[in-house]
Amino acid sequence: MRLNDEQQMLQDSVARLMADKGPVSRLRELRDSRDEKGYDQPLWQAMVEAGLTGILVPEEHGGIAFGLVGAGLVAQEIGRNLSVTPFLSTAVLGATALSTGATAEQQSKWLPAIAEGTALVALAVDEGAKHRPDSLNTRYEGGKISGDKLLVLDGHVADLLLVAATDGSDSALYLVDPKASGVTIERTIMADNRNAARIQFDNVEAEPMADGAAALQAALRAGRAVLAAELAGLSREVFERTLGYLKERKQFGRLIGTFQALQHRAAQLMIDVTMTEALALQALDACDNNADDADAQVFAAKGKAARTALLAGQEGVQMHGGIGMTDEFDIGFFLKRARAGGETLGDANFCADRFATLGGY
Amino acid sequence: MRLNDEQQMLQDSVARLMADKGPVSRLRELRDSRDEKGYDQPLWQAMVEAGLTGILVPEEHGGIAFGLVGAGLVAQEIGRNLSVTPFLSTAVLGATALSTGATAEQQSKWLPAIAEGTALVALAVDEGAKHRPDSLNTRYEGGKISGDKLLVLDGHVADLLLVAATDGSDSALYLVDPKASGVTIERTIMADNRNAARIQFDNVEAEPMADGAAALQAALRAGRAVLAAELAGLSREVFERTLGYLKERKQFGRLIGTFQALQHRAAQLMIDVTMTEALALQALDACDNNADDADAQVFAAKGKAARTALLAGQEGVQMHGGIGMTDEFDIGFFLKRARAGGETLGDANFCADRFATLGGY
Amino acid sequence: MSDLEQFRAETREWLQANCPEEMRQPVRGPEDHCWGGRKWQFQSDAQRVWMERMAEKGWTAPQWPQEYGGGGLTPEQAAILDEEMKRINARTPVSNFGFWMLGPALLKFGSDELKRKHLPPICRGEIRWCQGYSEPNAGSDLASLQTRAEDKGDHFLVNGQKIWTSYADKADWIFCLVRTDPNATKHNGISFVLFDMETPGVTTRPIELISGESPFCETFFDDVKVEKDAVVGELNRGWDVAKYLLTHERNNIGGEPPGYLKGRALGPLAAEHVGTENGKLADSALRADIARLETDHMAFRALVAKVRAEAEAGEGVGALSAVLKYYGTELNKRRYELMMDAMGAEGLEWESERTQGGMFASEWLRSKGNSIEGGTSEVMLGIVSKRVLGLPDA
Amino acid sequence: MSDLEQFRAETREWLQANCPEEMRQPVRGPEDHCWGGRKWQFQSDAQRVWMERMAEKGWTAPQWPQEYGGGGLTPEQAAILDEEMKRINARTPVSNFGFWMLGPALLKFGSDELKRKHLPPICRGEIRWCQGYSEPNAGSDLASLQTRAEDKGDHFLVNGQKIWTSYADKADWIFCLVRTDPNATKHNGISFVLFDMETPGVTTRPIELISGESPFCETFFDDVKVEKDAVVGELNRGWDVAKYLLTHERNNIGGEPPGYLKGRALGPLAAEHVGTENGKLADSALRADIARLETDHMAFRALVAKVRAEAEAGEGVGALSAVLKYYGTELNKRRYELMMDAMGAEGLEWESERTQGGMFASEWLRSKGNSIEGGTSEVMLGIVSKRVLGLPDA
Repeated sequence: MRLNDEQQMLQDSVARLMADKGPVSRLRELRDSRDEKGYDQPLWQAMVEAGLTGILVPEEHGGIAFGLVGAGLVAQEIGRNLSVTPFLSTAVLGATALSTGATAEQQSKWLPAIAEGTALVALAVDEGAKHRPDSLNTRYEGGKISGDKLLVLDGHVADLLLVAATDGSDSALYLVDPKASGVTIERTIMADNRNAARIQFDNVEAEPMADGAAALQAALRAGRAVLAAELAGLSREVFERTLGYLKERKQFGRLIGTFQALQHRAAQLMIDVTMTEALALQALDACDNNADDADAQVFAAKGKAARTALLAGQEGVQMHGGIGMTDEFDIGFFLKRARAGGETLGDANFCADRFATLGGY
Repeated sequence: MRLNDEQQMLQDSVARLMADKGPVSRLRELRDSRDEKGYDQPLWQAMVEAGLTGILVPEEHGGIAFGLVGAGLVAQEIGRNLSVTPFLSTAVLGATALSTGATAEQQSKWLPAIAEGTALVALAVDEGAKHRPDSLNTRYEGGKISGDKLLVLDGHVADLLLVAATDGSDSALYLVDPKASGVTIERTIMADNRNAARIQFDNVEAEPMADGAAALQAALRAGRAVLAAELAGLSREVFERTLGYLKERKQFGRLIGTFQALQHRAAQLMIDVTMTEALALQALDACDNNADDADAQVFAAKGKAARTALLAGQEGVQMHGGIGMTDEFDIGFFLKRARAGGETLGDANFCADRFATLGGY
Repeated sequence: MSDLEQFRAETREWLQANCPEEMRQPVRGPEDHCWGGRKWQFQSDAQRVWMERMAEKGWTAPQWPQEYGGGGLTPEQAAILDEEMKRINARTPVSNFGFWMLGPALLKFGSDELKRKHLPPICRGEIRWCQGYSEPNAGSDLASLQTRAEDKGDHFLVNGQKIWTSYADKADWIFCLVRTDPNATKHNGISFVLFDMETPGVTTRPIELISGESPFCETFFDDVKVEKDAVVGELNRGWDVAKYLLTHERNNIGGEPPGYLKGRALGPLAAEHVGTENGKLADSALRADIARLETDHMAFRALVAKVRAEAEAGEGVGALSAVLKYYGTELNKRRYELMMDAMGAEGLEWESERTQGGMFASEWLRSKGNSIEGGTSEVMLGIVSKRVLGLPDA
Repeated sequence: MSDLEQFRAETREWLQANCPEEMRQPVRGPEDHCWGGRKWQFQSDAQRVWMERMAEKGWTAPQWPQEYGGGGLTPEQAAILDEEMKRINARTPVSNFGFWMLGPALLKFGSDELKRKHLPPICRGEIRWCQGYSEPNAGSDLASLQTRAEDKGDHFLVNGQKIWTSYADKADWIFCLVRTDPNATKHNGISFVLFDMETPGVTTRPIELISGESPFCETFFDDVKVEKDAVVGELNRGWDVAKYLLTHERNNIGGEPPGYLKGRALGPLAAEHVGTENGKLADSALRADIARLETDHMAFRALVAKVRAEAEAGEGVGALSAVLKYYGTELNKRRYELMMDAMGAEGLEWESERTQGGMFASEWLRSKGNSIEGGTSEVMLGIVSKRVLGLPDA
């Protein structure tokens, strides 16, 4: 697919915004200052003003309803800059879940708040080392939820928790107030310096959705597709920084970019990055159009993006040599995010497994 | 492990023998003449005279009992020259099975015949596309065997068939006369121009061994270990021929061996080949010493050898360019054998599966 | 009804009326392809009739100008014709290197005279062309070719040897790179010339491949007389034509496997051979490998679609064609390796009816040539690193 | 009883009597290692006692000559000591770059005077050494180093900057490559010199790695006075010493993972995190990847064993050390990637007690440096292609 004019304009303006207000140096500042919120509040405010928090919120709730391709374009630039925002948790996972499955009342309460930037939302799905959304131990029974969650992105700052639980037959999302009695939240800082949380629910009051099962599935699919775009953007950035280094670093009296073995590896990396970008956009578009193979495309895109981002991070560090190993230099941040983003909502193996099942083998 | 003097002498003499009497050109001759037996009879005779057919036959039965390391050294040279002999089927699989599990009477009848070169033996295990020795459909009941086999190496020229069958509880080997009533043999020529056969057994008289289950397991293990050595030898030969070509072929006004991308790939291939050789010998030695981890070593060796040989074949053809694609040139024979040998007695995935199971995961 | 809708309706009607039933059957293999040419033996009357009827409409080369025997269709119309043909499974009426390679070269570089002479017989399926590029000592380094065309006043005298001339033994004419100025630097002094394969001094010999097929030949030129006006484009500027065609050729690679795997999904095929457990391939490593391959293939298709969309928007493909050539062929090789993994012993039988004479192994072996012919993977990566990434030479 | 048997018996008895119980506990992490040196703070009395007792026997450097403070053991005796120590889990009493690097260099290239001066304090754990090789603009291309040592008659004056000086902030002395002849060609004119890190003009600053650790430093020399007799080997021939040590260093890489994975099998570890189905890892792709890795690792170990056996038989290792360095570090990187795959979210927690402050991610990140430090993988492959395969330069 190619971007239409509107999408192209969005991409250009988001690219400027992220480079201006959310560059990698902000991630470093937040880390070094041990920021309590753990996300870039001025940037988030700027995104609110630009309407980006409402990119998936329907217009009747104050959003701009730009579709997943739009959200993916934002995510690409987030990936390029490693901008630290609750965009994925709130504007993608939260908005998708609520607009898909919430009751009219729930929507009216929360969707405008997301668009206006007055509420942060966090999705609590994972319970163990790996993403296994189909075998949940968290139970919903008689209006109450009990269970332990981890990797709840932005969970310690959220105003609303969407908790995946099973009522014995279906897995669905339930609304939980983070301040409700029985909720214990522990902020966990991950290797990529992003926020996640471990949250325990001990017989906590929870509100069902109109269709919480659909909400869960839609949020996961949207999240994976948008993450694919973020990782594609990250990969592109690492590739370009590395290519630049190949053109400027001298060793053995010549630019290291003249070494054929590195040239071929750089070319192979560029190809992987370019394919990943194309696939991510195509998968987002397939979701927007509810294409028959949208699920397969999303699993392919997320899996491919996870592998490409990791490869880019690995090659990026290796080709930078010693300097790439230092914390002072930025490339390591990308490697860390590549792995954390690759893991989130299902790693490459998880995606391959689902992709194969959809393919009938 | 390092070779002792005796083993070193064996290797040297076998290397001379195979290069003299069993070079790749003989494989081509046999193929082009559509030889009925499909193996190199003069070479086999020379191997009989050198005692190699009895390399795994106990001395009391006229063999030289050189152990699996010895058999592996022979196989390495077979791999380097693509020599076409029933060494694997008869001297390795047949001799191991019989000396492990046959009755004294069966041993006295067949083992000297193997050593003297008067009998060829073929092992019939596989029944479908893939090697699955633990789920056999061939049945042994009331002294009779029924079932369909394929990939029976040298099956159409064998004087004795060792047939793997289940009696409902155990899988074991049984002796069957290829001329017995109910046996239908179809010679199948494989992509590597070796002989295999499809054999149907329709209620055929079969003779049990003393311990046919142990015989089957021992034969499979020995066969895999020896095949690993053959594929290591093949890989070494492909690597050396390719390295030679890199040092002689000019393109763009320079030797192609000066291109760094090819240099690095050649170095990586050499490393894989060298490791494969070391692992194959170590696994053979582990079998000879009945080491605790001999099974794991054999699965590792066969799996690694299958992958290395295929990589060598692929890189060999690619680095030779167009000429490598022609039948006139020998490199393609190695690629074909790499795949066929890799498939025989369990491919790399089969070996990895077993290796993982032995490792407890 | 818009013009295009009307064109579609008429095309559908015409195809319905004119495409013989037999030509609407799926192609079973290379033997069903109609190559055309003087030596061509039609497989059936239907094949001949279909070719002739399409040629008459100019639809054997739908987008070539009508004055040269083509259909004069716009890209949109050509796309509709293609869709309508696919709708009824209509086979390609005729095709060979004249359509794929020489035609585009002549349309871009040829004189009006050359176009008038050569394009109509191609469109009518009367002349089958082959390509004379590679030489034994000029493989990847194509421009180092040695075949010489000496200027003898009213003609050239061509001497030398070509290799990898596809189906040269079956072709009528050859388009050929020859050195017309031995003193010029490597990429200069090459011309792109055309001559009849029946010209005295031309001999050709098929090369057997490791796959058992012989689609290529060695071709020898011994004092072959070639007319002076048989040069396409400028004298000594043949490299421009060759480069254009190489890029054009690479654009045609869409990464879809040919032969047995065409239109067949690898996963379900593997399930037939390897078996399943709880609905998943019994060989779990193979399952992971196939899923990774198919994921990469989906990514590749997304890239191809993007490049095509950009090309249609006039952004040009350029060096990206090297990306497609490289990745498409490597993907294809991986696919055949996994096919062989899946088929095991059954894929390895060489001389048996079950495998149609070793079709599986043969296609697997043939795929190894994909990353060599038309520019090796190494050359493609070199082009990418220089022309796309802008990495400097040593 | 043979001499060796007797040696074994005596060694066993001595270790039993002298190795404190606390020093027989498995090492939990780098914090348990005894580095020695002037600034060293012993973790416990046991650590100090164990070091002193072993030093007294000369067994901190078992094979070094007794006259220089070593144990004077034969290789066979040293192997027995090693076995006996392993038998009771005895920890290494003390170790640092003095043992690993400077000692071997002095023994091969040093004057008797230098050996007498420097080896005994190393053996006694009194002086901790660091290595000054790399410079900001001389990474893989080590020989292009710029740090200058100017001949001032009775001393050198050293100016310049080193990077990747391991634990320079904790070391007492440095062995250092400096340029003593700026007019010589690149590999000539370099000398291998020794000086005290407390010499005026030496400053050092730790570098934080992406893993969060700071094992390396930047070290600056500003008019540092170095004695003329502090040169190891010949003046301007320091490259010979450096090359010898680089090869020596690479030999020490056996491909066994350090840290958390040391002695831990990846498969069962993955099973704990990922779970199993029918006794097999629930993530079948991961299972295949781990089996392939462990297969390669077994092959690598077989190669290491073979190289060691050949080295013991006097056949020399030479350029094969580049093979071991390359493959061992790449294997290690693959292993950590799979560990992270297996541990998923649990491996990614950075600031938590559960992960001991992000130990898993930290070790994963640290492993990326393995293929850079001590010669990059690319440099290793270059050495292999040139010196083992004999491939020519462009």
